[in-house]
Amino acid sequence: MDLGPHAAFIIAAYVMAAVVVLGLIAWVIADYDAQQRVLADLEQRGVTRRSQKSEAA
Amino acid sequence: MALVGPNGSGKSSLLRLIAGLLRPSAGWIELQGGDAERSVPEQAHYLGHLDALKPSLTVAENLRFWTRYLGEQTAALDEPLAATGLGGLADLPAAYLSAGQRRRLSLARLIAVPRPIWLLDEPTSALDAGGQGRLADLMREHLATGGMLIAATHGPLGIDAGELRLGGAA
Amino acid sequence: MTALSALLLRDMRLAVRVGGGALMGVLFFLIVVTLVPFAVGPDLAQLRRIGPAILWLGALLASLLTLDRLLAADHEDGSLDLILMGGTPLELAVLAKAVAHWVASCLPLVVATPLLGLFLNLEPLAIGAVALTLLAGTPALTCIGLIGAALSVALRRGGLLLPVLVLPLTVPVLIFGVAASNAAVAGPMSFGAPFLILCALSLGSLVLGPFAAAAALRHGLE
Amino acid sequence: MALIDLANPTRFLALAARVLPWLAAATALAFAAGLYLVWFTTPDDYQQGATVKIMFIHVPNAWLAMGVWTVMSIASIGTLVWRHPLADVAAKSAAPLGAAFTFLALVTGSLWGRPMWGTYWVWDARLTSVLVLLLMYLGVIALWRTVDDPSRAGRAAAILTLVGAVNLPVIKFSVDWWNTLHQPASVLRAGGPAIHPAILTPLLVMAIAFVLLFVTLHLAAMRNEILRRRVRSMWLMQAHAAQGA
Repeated sequence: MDLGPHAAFIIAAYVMAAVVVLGLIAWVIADYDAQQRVLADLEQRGVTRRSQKSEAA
Repeated sequence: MALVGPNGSGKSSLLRLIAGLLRPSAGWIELQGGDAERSVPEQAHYLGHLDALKPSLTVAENLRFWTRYLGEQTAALDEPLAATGLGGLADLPAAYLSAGQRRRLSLARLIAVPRPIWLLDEPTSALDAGGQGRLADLMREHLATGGMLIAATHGPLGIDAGELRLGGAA
Repeated sequence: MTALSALLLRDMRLAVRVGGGALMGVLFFLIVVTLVPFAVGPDLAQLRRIGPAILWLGALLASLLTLDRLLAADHEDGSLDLILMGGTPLELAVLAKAVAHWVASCLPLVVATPLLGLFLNLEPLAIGAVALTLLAGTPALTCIGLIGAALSVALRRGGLLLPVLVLPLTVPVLIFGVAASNAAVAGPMSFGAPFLILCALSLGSLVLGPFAAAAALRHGLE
Repeated sequence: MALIDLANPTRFLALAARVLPWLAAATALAFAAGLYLVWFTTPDDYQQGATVKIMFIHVPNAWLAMGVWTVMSIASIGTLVWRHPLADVAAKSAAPLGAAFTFLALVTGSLWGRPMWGTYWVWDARLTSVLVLLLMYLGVIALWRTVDDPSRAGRAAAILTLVGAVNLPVIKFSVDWWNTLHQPASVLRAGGPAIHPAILTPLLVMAIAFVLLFVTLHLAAMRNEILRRRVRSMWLMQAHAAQGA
């Protein structure tokens, strides 16, 4: 599977693709964890949302 | 000292003059018994109509900035926040505060950084009954520690204070 | 010292938060540089010749973009009054704000220069030269802009006054910035001469800017 | 599952939690198949040799760059016309993904062009309009980042997105015209006269893989945005609750 003279560019393209895709996945997961942490902290402090209140009432 | 008088009689201007935010065309401002090295504005707190708070910063960040900028590097924040009823809101971005809460956060700044002179421009505006009671207590405490207080106000201050009537044309 | 570092830290944190102006400058720089080939045409040789000039003009305008908010924002919410009453001298406080603005707005421009250099088909040497001259020249732009910001705050005249006041003052910085960049590539003279003058301009403005801005603020008090 | 049922964020979160693992698995599978086909079965192009392999990344991303703006435009109509509560969440969470795919299309396009043109960037008509699209993506993201209140920002971004959508063909036409004005049609043939099946199938598989990736990431990003709005409403509740103090 000889990549010919421009092998560097092909590999660079696929590496760049991997970097961007993995970056996106990592960003989504990190953002999810961050929001969960803040939510848990707020709920632990007893702040309830209106809709939760209506469900509870 | 309560500054009273109709609108536009120069109450705010006098307060800003003492705070060094206005240039007197003649005369000078002097503080007897204050710290000689520090200028009058450096020994005064000014609470204007604007609350000097950044909406994108949290309550704690706002207060910590002002305490560090105005000189108290290691002041603990929870005591002033508790005194102004903002104890539970430390991590809340200031954008979500109501007008009354913003005003109380400014008050917390006055407590966190002890300075002898308090210059209050209509401090009771935007404060509800509870807030005004709390303000009266804070003012009494400040006076008890030998501090000086000049407040421009329309209604009663809730504490006994001398009265300086400005622009008393009537 | 911590009072100034507190101010520096707060300003940088504000620039990054939602509503802060940090990346606006870079985005404007990117768009301005992308527009030029549409006007000038995609001829790579021509773009290469005027590349440094385009990058410098883009950076100059981008750095001015967010400058008028530098003092106006604090003036509008009352922070400026309290900064005036702080223990630290006004000159240093204003300098701290200028440094925060430089880090939040001008450093990203320098970082973005290599990417934009590709669009203008500049060879690596020219890209390096432009980035270096921008690094040396943007402090001057910020400090001169600081004077304009202080004047426009003191005179209550909003943002439009700032560019008109400041742009003539930035002409030397522009001249030596572009001259140094071109000298590095094809110029008759050496890269050193204009570059050193550029650094001198920056150092000078680091002193002149804060003093003039502080004076403008003090005299601007109504 | 009518669209209206999805309007309720809590139900959407439940659906997302259920569907996301499956979608992620499907995406991984599609990528594995695509990459296998690309690296082990496709012949080299008679002109470009092995560099045609870059096309399998470049073309799907270029399609996706346009596709995501279309998704954002539909979501914008949902915000402005049908007042669908999750529409601006969808639009806001799609923008960064669209920008990333557009950036990837640009980078791979430049890398693909490098062997032929000798420079990383030639103001080729297709690449230039993708660049303008990237600037529009960054503009919408910048708009989202300056306004804190989601509903106000949502409506503003929706209008900008729709205006952008209307302008895209105009930009495409004017850039093409601008390009032919100065240069003979560039050599970069994305489509090629007739794609040989050996190249077409991997291309389609890779395209499906990238679309699946987008759907997965979009769902996850929407979930994050809903959680972010819950945090915001809880902050409001917290401030309101403390009002009495």
